[in-house]
Amino acid sequence: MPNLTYKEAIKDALAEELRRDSAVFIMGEDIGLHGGAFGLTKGLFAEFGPDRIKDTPISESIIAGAALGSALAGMRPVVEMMFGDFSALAYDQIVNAAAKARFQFGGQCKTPLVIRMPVGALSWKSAGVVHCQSVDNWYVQIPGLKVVLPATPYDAKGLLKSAIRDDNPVIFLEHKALYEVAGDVPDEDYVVPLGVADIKRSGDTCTVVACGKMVHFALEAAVTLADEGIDLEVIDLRTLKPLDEETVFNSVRKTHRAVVVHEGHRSGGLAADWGMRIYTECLDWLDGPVGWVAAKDVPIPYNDGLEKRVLPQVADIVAAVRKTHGEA
Amino acid sequence: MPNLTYKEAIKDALAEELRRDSAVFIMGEDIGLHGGAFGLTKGLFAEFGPDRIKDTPISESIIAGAALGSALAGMRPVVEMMFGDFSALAYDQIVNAAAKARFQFGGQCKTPLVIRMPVGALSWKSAGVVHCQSVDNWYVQIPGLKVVLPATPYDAKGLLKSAIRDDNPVIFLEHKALYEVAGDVPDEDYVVPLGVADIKRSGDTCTVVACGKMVHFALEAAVTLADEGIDLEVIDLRTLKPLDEETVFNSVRKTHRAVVVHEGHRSGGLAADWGMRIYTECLDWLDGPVGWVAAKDVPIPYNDGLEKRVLPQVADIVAAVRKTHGEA
Amino acid sequence: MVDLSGDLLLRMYYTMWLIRDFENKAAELFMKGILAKGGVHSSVGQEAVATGVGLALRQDDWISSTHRGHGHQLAKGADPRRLMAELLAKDAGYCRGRGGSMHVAAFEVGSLGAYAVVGEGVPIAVGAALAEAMKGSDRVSAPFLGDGALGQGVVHESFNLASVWQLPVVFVVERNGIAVSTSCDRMVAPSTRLADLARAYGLRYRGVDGQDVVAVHEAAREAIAAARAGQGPSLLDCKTYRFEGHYYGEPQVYRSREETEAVRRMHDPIAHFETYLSEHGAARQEEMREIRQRASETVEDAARFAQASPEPEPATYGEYVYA
Amino acid sequence: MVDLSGDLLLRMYYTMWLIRDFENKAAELFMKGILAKGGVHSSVGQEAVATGVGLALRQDDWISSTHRGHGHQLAKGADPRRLMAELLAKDAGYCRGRGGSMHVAAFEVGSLGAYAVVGEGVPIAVGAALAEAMKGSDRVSAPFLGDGALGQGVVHESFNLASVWQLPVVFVVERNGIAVSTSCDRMVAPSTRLADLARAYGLRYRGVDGQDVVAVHEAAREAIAAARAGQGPSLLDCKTYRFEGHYYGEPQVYRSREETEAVRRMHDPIAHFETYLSEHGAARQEEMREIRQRASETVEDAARFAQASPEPEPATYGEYVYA
Ligand SMILES: Cc1ncc(C[n+]2csc(CCOP(=O)(O)OP(=O)(O)O)c2C)c(N)n1
Ligand SMILES: Cc1ncc(C[n+]2csc(CCOP(=O)(O)OP(=O)(O)O)c2C)c(N)n1
Ligand SMILES: [Mg+2]
Ligand SMILES: [Mg+2]
Repeated sequence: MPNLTYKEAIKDALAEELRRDSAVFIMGEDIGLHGGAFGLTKGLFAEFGPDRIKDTPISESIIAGAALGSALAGMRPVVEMMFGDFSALAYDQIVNAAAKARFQFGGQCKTPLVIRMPVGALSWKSAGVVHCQSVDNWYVQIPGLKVVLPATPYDAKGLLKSAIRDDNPVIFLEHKALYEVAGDVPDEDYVVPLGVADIKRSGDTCTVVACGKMVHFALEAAVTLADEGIDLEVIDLRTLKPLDEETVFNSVRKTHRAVVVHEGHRSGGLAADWGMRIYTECLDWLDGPVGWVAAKDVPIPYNDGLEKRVLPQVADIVAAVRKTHGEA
Repeated sequence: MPNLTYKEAIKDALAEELRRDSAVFIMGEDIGLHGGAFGLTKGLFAEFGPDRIKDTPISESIIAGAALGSALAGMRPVVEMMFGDFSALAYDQIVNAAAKARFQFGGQCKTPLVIRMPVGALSWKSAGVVHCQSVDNWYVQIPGLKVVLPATPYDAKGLLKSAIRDDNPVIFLEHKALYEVAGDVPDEDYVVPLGVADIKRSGDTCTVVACGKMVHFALEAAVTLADEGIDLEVIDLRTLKPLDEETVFNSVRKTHRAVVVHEGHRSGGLAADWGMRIYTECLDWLDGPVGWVAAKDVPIPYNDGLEKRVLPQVADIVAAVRKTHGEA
Repeated sequence: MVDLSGDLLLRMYYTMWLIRDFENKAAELFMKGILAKGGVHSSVGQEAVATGVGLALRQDDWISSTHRGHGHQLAKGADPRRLMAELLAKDAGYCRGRGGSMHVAAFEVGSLGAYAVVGEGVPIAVGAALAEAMKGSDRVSAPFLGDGALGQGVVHESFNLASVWQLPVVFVVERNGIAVSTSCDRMVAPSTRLADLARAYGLRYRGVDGQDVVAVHEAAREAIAAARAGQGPSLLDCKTYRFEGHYYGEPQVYRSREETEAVRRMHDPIAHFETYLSEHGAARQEEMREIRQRASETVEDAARFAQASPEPEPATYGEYVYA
Repeated sequence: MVDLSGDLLLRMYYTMWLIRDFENKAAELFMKGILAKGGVHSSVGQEAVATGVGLALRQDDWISSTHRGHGHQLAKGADPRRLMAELLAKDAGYCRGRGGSMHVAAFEVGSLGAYAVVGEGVPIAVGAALAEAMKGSDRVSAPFLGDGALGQGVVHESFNLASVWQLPVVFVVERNGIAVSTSCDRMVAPSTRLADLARAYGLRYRGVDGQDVVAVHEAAREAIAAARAGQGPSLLDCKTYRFEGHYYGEPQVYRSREETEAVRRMHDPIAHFETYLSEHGAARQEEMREIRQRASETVEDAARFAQASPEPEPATYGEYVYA
């Protein structure tokens, strides 16, 4: 199986879907010849040309709105937002228009629309407060949207294909810090279904629920903790909405312990949502409190020393897991 | 003490702050002679004139952005968004600019800015999917913002005065269904501090944590449940950020049971956040699972029969409380 | 000048009455508390814009509409029964009671829907035009927007995208001079300088008397033909008048009753068109009476149908969230 | 034509070199990995716009800036040490390392800050102008924006509000023809028709050669004087050139090296100004050399200062979230 980076896997998914279905096209800023801010569309312009790889003006709102309109009229647009943070400019079109269109029109239409957004912090090359946010819960809380965040090249490709083939608006988050991470990706056409979590590491003393970069941090924590006899089960949610609760609950019912980890801010964030679900469904199985690891309620600083204190680190996961075992 | 409606209390707070401080002004759509979509500024135009009660074009983004700019230059703007839902158009200015300004500039400036937004469903006169949302967690999850939602006329007036005097961006939510609710409001100048919850009903067998209209639903539920010997303690959070956790935790440590109730959608919503906090801090005090009452993950329908099924009702709170007592 | 067949003129006449009767019926139901749902915005006074544009479009062309959109839907060919049923939040409504007046769509006749958020439907119509251009069809897309909507940035973004991509869009500005209580002349600088704005964006511009259905229709035909021929987008600036308050029952503190009365008297698009029809010998009095009667009966039937229709089944609340 | 004192001309010359040296120093530190933080965008080639406008403003006037804003800050009088320290994310930086290049502000000299989100700073400057108008001061506000930013709806909303409220704003468009890799001429219809756009909004318009600091300055003085006198907002359309890639190290697949070289050769605002100074006998060669030397030393000093400065204390991460 070829070894590809997360970035290459995404690009391949785009290319294959563009080839497979003439209704698929991409629009976004500097995605043509330039290949996108992170190079995700590099080469696509040469193969598919300006009609299907559409450079846009810097107008996030019309980008999202026009994509939605084209979806209502039968196309399958894939939008690239240069940074997830900038989708704030398109928030109305995404949450008030796209998310609700099918519902408010009583099922008259479908909205096959994917909005790709790089999210999360880079640390080694930070760009500050509006280039590093985890915007997951700007969207998870909105009925009608699906939200995806892959952690590996395999999942990235398979999930993106599912997203493009889905008839709903899908917010497809890509973690910037994972773009260069490599992994095995099959040559054959495959999809990873939306709404199905994946156990990235099997273990039986504590479940860690995470997504994106935090999955890798959890796997690192697992290595540290293995020496202490703590055997982590790491669940990569992959799709943040609809959520695969069953995989989480089954794991917790097996391990009797859980830590929820999310890169977003603690208040109003997704870690709390996952934790509350675990408590609600698995209270009687739990042998300790659910650990809660999230970013502090502080904007993400430009300075990386400060940034490290704001965002969850491997050590925070390790500490939280220990605490579920009654250790200080 | 005069008996005022929530709406009158808000208007009085605006008028008194406009009189007290010449830096305070109001801007928004149709707030002048017309008096605002819900009549909240009626009469202010006559007293303060067009310079301080500023009608704007239908441009939510520049409204928020210009308010922010004026705050940075020394004014104390109060913005009226016609509906909370429309603040989606100003999302970038609010979450990427206003919320972060003081932080990103390393404390060089203050941002005394209030954005008032009517939120929530009316039921008896629904306006559908983009006029009824609880947008609380569009903002609670953003560091740098404060978020307030009063449930009574007394709190509305006192909290709005605090918000206007605060040097941070405050999202001041007003529940449309409460505008005509009356209550005692002192004549004298008073404030209700931000960040302090209020026990709206003392009780000792179960704590209900709520805000806005749900406080009233919880109080109704308390009447029903009293007959069953269940004595609810109803906590009105009043400020959703920063959250007064201590009042909640102290209550739960006393009652040993809790139900969290929020009008927003279940996924990624604030009820989960509150529930997770209670579990995290009070696990050993709990005699039963924390009840979780929230809107379904469905947009708010125009038809009110459907709407009732989507939004939390008194009966849902009653049922959740009974469940914390081990009853089906 | 385009040639307007007698049949077309009569269809215009019918459509204008259909819209007016529909609006007045909705007002009546609203006042009686039968249509006690949400804000309902009357387009009475603006019938010529909806009609002139609507009848210039093919059924497979697209429109997007606004909070004041009943006329747009009817002129595009929507079923009055299903439209009225939607206003009454009934299961037989176009949106099965989920959307209501401000969110009604009729995809079967090319309506991408009304959008309650001011300006929100404009980019969506641009997107539909993009889709048609990409598919190589000759369908065009006509977003309706108020002059207040010119305050929304996304409308400007829409003008730009339609222009630089040369999309088959006809932007129809219903310039009634007002937004709720606010004078657009005073609060929306470009609303009275739309020719300059169009020039800045490279949009074809036509300013017309929006009370003159024939003028609107001719300008729309021209703009639509250009769009269909791949000659790019146009902006149609239709000066019109809102006869009623912003919504049914809105008190109108910002204008006097006399002012409103004068507007109704001087700028009635139907009266204007009746004169035209007589002067051009296009319809006899009796014919007009019959058409008017037919419109009125259609609306009565729609109201009866809608009132008799059942509410959506509460248990179905979760439908249509996802496809 | 305004009268430019010799002293002012020399300050302009100094400021242009200060900006250029500062940018090149930042590039050097960036390439060495010392300034290994975030995207840093060089304004080399655009010095005349920042300088011409900056020196026309009073210190208590406001500016808001963009991702390409070092020049704006310097021309407004910001301390090069604290600016460079901010680029290096140091505690002595204007924002104590929290903001960085794309979020640097200098309130002490009237900078409301750089805003990394394209167009985001424009409404904020309009708001500052509103504040000054309400306070009855005579301060004006000058938002800088790129031509790409004309794609953002909020910029259009800003034009409108400044116009209908007649606020003391001077919109300064740095029309370098490009946005990252994208030609604004092709992608932003109004960017080449700004006079029409200004007319649509009722903004006073002046188009100038942005490589000619004297022309920029004169136009800015006029616009600022009008704003200060309560005569409302202006749009300054400054045709300029971006000499470097979008950010340091950006590969520039969209233009050839020859093209860039030609632009540098033909449109260098400093070379242009040197000719002007000589021709007008405003500065001797030696004087110019001295000034240049002083600018260079200031930048070296700033770089040394910034590099020697400590990082912010990690434990202070929670500061400044709330006032
Ligand atoms: C973004 C947004 N802001 C405010 C409103 C409230 N509102 C509904 S209609 C309207 C006026 C619209 O004016 P215009 O576009 O001229 O249309 P008209 O009512 O004249 O048909 C306003 C402010 C809204 N629906 N959406
Ligand atoms: C809203 C938003 N979209 C995209 C970006 C990424 N971006 C940064 S600078 C830039 C180009 C801006 O072009 P222009 O306004 O012409 O300024 P210039 O770079 O030419 O100085 C883009 C697209 C951004 N920062 N903000
Ligand atoms: Mg109007
Ligand atoms: Mg540019």
